[in-house]
Amino acid sequence: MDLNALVHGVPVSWYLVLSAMLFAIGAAGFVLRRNIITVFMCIELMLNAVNLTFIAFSHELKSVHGHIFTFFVMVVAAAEAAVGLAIILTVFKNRSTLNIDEVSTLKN
Amino acid sequence: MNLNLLIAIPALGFLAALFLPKSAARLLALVTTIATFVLSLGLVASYDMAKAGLQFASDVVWIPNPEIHWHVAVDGLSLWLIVLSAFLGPVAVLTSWKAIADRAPQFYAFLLLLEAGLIGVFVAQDLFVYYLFWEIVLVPICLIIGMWGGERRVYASTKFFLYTNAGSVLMLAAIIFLYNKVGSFDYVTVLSALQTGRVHLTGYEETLLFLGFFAAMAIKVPIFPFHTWLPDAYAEAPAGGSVLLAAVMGKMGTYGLVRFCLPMFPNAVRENAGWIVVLAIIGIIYGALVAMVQPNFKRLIAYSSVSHLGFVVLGIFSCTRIGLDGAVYQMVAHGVTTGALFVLASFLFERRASHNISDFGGICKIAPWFTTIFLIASLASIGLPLLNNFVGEFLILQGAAQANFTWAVFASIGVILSACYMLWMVQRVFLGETNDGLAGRFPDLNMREWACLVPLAVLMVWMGVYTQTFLPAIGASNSQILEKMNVPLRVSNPVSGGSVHAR
Amino acid sequence: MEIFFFLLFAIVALACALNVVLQKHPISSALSLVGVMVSLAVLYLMLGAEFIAMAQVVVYAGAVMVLFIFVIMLLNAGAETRKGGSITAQVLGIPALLAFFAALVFLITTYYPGLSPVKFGDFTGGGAREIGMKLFSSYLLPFEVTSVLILIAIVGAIVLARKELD
Amino acid sequence: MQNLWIIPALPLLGFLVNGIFGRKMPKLMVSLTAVLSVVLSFAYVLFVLSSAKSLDQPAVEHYFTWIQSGAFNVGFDYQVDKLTAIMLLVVTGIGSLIHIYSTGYMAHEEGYWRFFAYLNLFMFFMLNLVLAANYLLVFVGWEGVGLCSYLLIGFYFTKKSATDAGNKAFIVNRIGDFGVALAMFLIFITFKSLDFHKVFALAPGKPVATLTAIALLLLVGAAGKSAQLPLYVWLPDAMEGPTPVSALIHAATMVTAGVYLCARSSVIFVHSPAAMDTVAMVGLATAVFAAVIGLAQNDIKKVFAYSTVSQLGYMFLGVGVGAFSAGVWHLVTHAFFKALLFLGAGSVIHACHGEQDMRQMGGLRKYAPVTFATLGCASLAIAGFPFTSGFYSKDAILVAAHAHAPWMFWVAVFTAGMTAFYVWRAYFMTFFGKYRGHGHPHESPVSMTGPLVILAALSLAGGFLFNVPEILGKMFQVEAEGAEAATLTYISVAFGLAGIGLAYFLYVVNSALPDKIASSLGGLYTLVYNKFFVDELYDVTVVQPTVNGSRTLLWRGIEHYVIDGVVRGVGANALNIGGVLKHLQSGNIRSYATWVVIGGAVLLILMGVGGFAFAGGVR
Repeated sequence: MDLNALVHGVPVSWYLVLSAMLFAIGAAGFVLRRNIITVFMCIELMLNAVNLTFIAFSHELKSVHGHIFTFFVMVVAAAEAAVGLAIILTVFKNRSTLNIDEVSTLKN
Repeated sequence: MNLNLLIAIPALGFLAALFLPKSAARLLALVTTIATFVLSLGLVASYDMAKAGLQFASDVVWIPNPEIHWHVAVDGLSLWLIVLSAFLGPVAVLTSWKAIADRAPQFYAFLLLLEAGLIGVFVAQDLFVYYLFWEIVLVPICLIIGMWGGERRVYASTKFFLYTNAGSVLMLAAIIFLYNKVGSFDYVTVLSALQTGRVHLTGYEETLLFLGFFAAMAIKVPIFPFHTWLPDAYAEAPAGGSVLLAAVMGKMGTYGLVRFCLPMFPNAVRENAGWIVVLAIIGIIYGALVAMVQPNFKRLIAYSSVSHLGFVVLGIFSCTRIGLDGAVYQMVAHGVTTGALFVLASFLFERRASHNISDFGGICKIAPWFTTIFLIASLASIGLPLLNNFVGEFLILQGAAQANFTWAVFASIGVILSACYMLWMVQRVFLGETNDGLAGRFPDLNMREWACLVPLAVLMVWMGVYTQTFLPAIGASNSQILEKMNVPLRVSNPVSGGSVHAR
Repeated sequence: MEIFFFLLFAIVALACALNVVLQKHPISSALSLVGVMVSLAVLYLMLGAEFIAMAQVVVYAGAVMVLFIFVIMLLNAGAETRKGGSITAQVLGIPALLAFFAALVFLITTYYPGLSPVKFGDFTGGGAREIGMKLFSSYLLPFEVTSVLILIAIVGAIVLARKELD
Repeated sequence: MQNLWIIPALPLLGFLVNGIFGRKMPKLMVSLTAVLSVVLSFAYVLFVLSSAKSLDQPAVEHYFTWIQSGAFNVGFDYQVDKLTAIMLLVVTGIGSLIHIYSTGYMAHEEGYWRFFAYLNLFMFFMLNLVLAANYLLVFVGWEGVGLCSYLLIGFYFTKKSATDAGNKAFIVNRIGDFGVALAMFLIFITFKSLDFHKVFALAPGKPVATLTAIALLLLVGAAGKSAQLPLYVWLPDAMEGPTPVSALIHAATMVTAGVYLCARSSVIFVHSPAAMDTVAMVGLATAVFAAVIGLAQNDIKKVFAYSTVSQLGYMFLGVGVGAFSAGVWHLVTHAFFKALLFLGAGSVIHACHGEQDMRQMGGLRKYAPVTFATLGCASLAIAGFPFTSGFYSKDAILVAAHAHAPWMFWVAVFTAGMTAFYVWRAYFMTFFGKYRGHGHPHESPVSMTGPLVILAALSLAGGFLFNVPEILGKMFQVEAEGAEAATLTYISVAFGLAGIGLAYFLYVVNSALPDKIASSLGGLYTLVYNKFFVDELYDVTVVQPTVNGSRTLLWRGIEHYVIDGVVRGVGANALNIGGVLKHLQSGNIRSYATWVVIGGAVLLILMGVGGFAFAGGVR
């Protein structure tokens, strides 16, 4: 890589790689963590990672559409957080646990 | 005459019956089915028996891409099957009149949907529409068996559904393949494309397509050894349901063989006729032998259907005009006979709550008319001359004898055996000393039951004596089908004789 | 200049993200997540997305995360328990993640190596004005639908949470 | 047009009226309907025959097309020629007498109306059989009479033995019908028609092998209907039916349908010497076999039943050696004297309050003189006493047999001696000695004795009144030329008289001797007494293997384990596959998530491998 080029700015692909890293970390959290709230936060993290991609491409394409998408993702994420947390409340009330492995009613 | 009306009336009845209370739904079902039947008689009246081709066609483009036509029409092949379905509608409703107590509106609704589907199958002239109805039929009958059937109803229903669907899927694949080749689902278009050589199928393709269709039909008919769903389904099906199931649904398969397999894949039919006929003959004899030892009379009738439908398949694959005429005639005749037998079986069940032969005996003494009608139906099933089945079976065997005399020899054994199992059953159920469990609770036929049975009995005699009502239309269509098969009226050497002048 | 800020906030974001995953206690995770979001807001800003950067701080870091913390507090959630588990997740989780990440990076570096560099001020179409114009013209219907969505979410959340009172 | 359809239509009408309304009608109405319909039919037959110009060439009357399919075209066609005329007279004439007789015999039976309805239906089918102008219509009558036979044998439907016998009759007949049906298929293939006149016109030119096949298949049918070896087993059992039924169906008319069919198809038979020989052999073997069994039976109806089988064998012998008209002649005279024998037997049974075992009878000549006298006439006729009806027809057959092969004559004449012996044995056991039964025997009413007297007259004089060979004339193309050998006549008469004499000696003069002879014969007697165990043999070799094989091997074995087993196996395996896959569906969110990640990774890798083609890179 031509380091001199970095003087002119950061390549967009770096943002993308960053986004990929954040997404992977979020996914890792989702897979490995047992606390339901942490898992939920990891989802938010992944959403943010994707948002970063949108914004990066928007910049690359010089278009505002990516921003709009990000906007919608945020709205949906907010709604989702509200409902999701309500569900977590209910689950906790019914089962007295936040351990995701103990919540497997889907099985039967 | 609008064929769409024939489908629409029971279909609308289906929707309406869902929202009605029990007795109203029952009445509605009766009125609807009778209306459909009257309409089908109108169809017969205005049908031109001398003409061979499709009549009353209504062909509109339903979905432009992929090209699917709402194409319905009727010819001599389907005419009587439509009338049969419409005729058995009221019979089925009347048969169920008392027997179905809970969730009755749904039952009658499904019955009507079934009738609409059956008529749809017989009038559809577009492969997609045909397949659509073919599958629609399956839904109500499986629900009818599964919800109102006998003890093992869920098993029977599931088995029936899965088994028939396994075959249907292969047919669907064949239909889609044909679409990709021809670019249309419209059967007339497909057929003319194949016939004029616009679309050429290699021998391999033709055989595979034929087998695809054949698999669906063979299971539906059913041809030995694909028959094991049948005894379960027939025996578990409730009153009324079993009538339509046994009398008409089995004919969907044989009808499909004549309608689609013969004209579209003549070479494959000729090449494969040998082993199919062998299966048919095995089915004839095997069905009869197994029927003979059934302790349950509904199963006995079910196995007898395996045997009788073997005759139909034999007639179809004899590829002779006489055999084909006989096969189509036998489809209708067997519908009437088996319909009557199942009606009677459910009346027996209503009175004794049992299907076991050993729970009956000596009914002749306490219910002579019941016995008389049952005997007539049994004799028709045996194939006594002047009753309906004889004509079909005789023509089938004559056609088979023309194609290959050995076939006729073995198939005729089935005729002997049919006498064995039916008469033995009649003896055990109706003759002898009256079974203790029956005394005092076995009334003779009441008005409703007479109303069910008399038309059936009359039809049995009519179809046996004056065949000219039915045969000309059947013959005209069949001669056209055989023309399409590009064979002279007789196949002397099925394999080499055919391939020379085909296409 | 850009490279400095980028690296700075990227590292902060990554570190915070790792912290989200690694912390045993949800409160720590939540606070780390706020860190991620703020860093990302800065990065958005660098990419010319002024409005989104603001929204990120206000909506995410402000509202959503506050909600999280409320719930954590409400449930008095402690460190996670180690009961039960998924063999699939334990055995296949890490390798699958690594494969996923590697494939992603490979794709990005292979197919987008030569994208234009980001310079602050290169792109100025991300202001509130431009976004507003878009939202209320071509994206009007989705926008309105999101309002309905949020309404539904509110109702749903209330209904779900109400059960607790019964 | 002679409106031949009226002949069968009348009994059909009688059947419908009695069948539908009979239950509610008084007995008198029922019997009036039944008897009148047949008598009127008889009258109409007489009218038709008297008004017919010539019966040499049958005039076919076409009513409507029955079955038409391509080249296959069969109409409802009737015709009358001389053969049909004779059959019509026999069927309606004897039928009328038996209907009248039945009004007396069945007077106290439950289901009186049912009986007459069946009897009328039988008349319809039988007339249909003899009037038919094509094979298919013959087949209608053929199966129809089988049906009526089934219904009437099982008339006492609460009795298991009766319904069993009915089933047996129908099913064995079905085996015969199988042959007829196959013969028809072959006829149609060969001649492109089933109409008699077309078939017979074309027959001479066809290959002998085909004609032989057709003839042999027809023989199978005839053997079934006419109770020839090996299908005779149903007829003795058929005696379970009421006695008038035995007289009408199982002696006079239906069982002779096989002979009629052979005579009708004579054109086919004469072109196939092999088939002719087979017919003769079957007939001869049956005649001997049944006569031997008849020697040792004690049930009066069984004796006559075996005698019927044996006499039918004679007819087949006649047909087989080419003397068709002699066969038909014997058919006619046999109808007279055998109907009489059965009706007489019925009268005897009536007199003895339903007893059928001859060992429980005896000395009835005092109590039932009319029966005694008339039955004597019949017994004389069947024994071939000179100038009785049986004498002429039997003689004609024997002469023809001698011309064909002398050894056949000797076997047949020996059988005639046996016939005379066992019939007269029955006669002596019934009417001579002391009454051994219970109750007081009595003579039957006039409605029963009247027909007996008429039939007795016919049995005595029927032979020269109806000289069938003369009437038939040149009907059959080839007639066996039997030399008018007086010697042969003397021999046969001598054998007949010897049989009567022996019976007289054994059962009147020295009635203790038969038992001694029986016990000294030991095993042989047991064998004959038990009818050579043929029923048991059939049961063990055919019936049991079929039923048990079907039940154990086919149904419980192949059906359940193999065919359905495969189906259920497929179903179970699908479940097993599902069982493996269902572990994926653990309900554990983290494991789901892992699968999502794995899926994503695979997708990305595929994208990489596929060169990101679908995204097309950036713009």
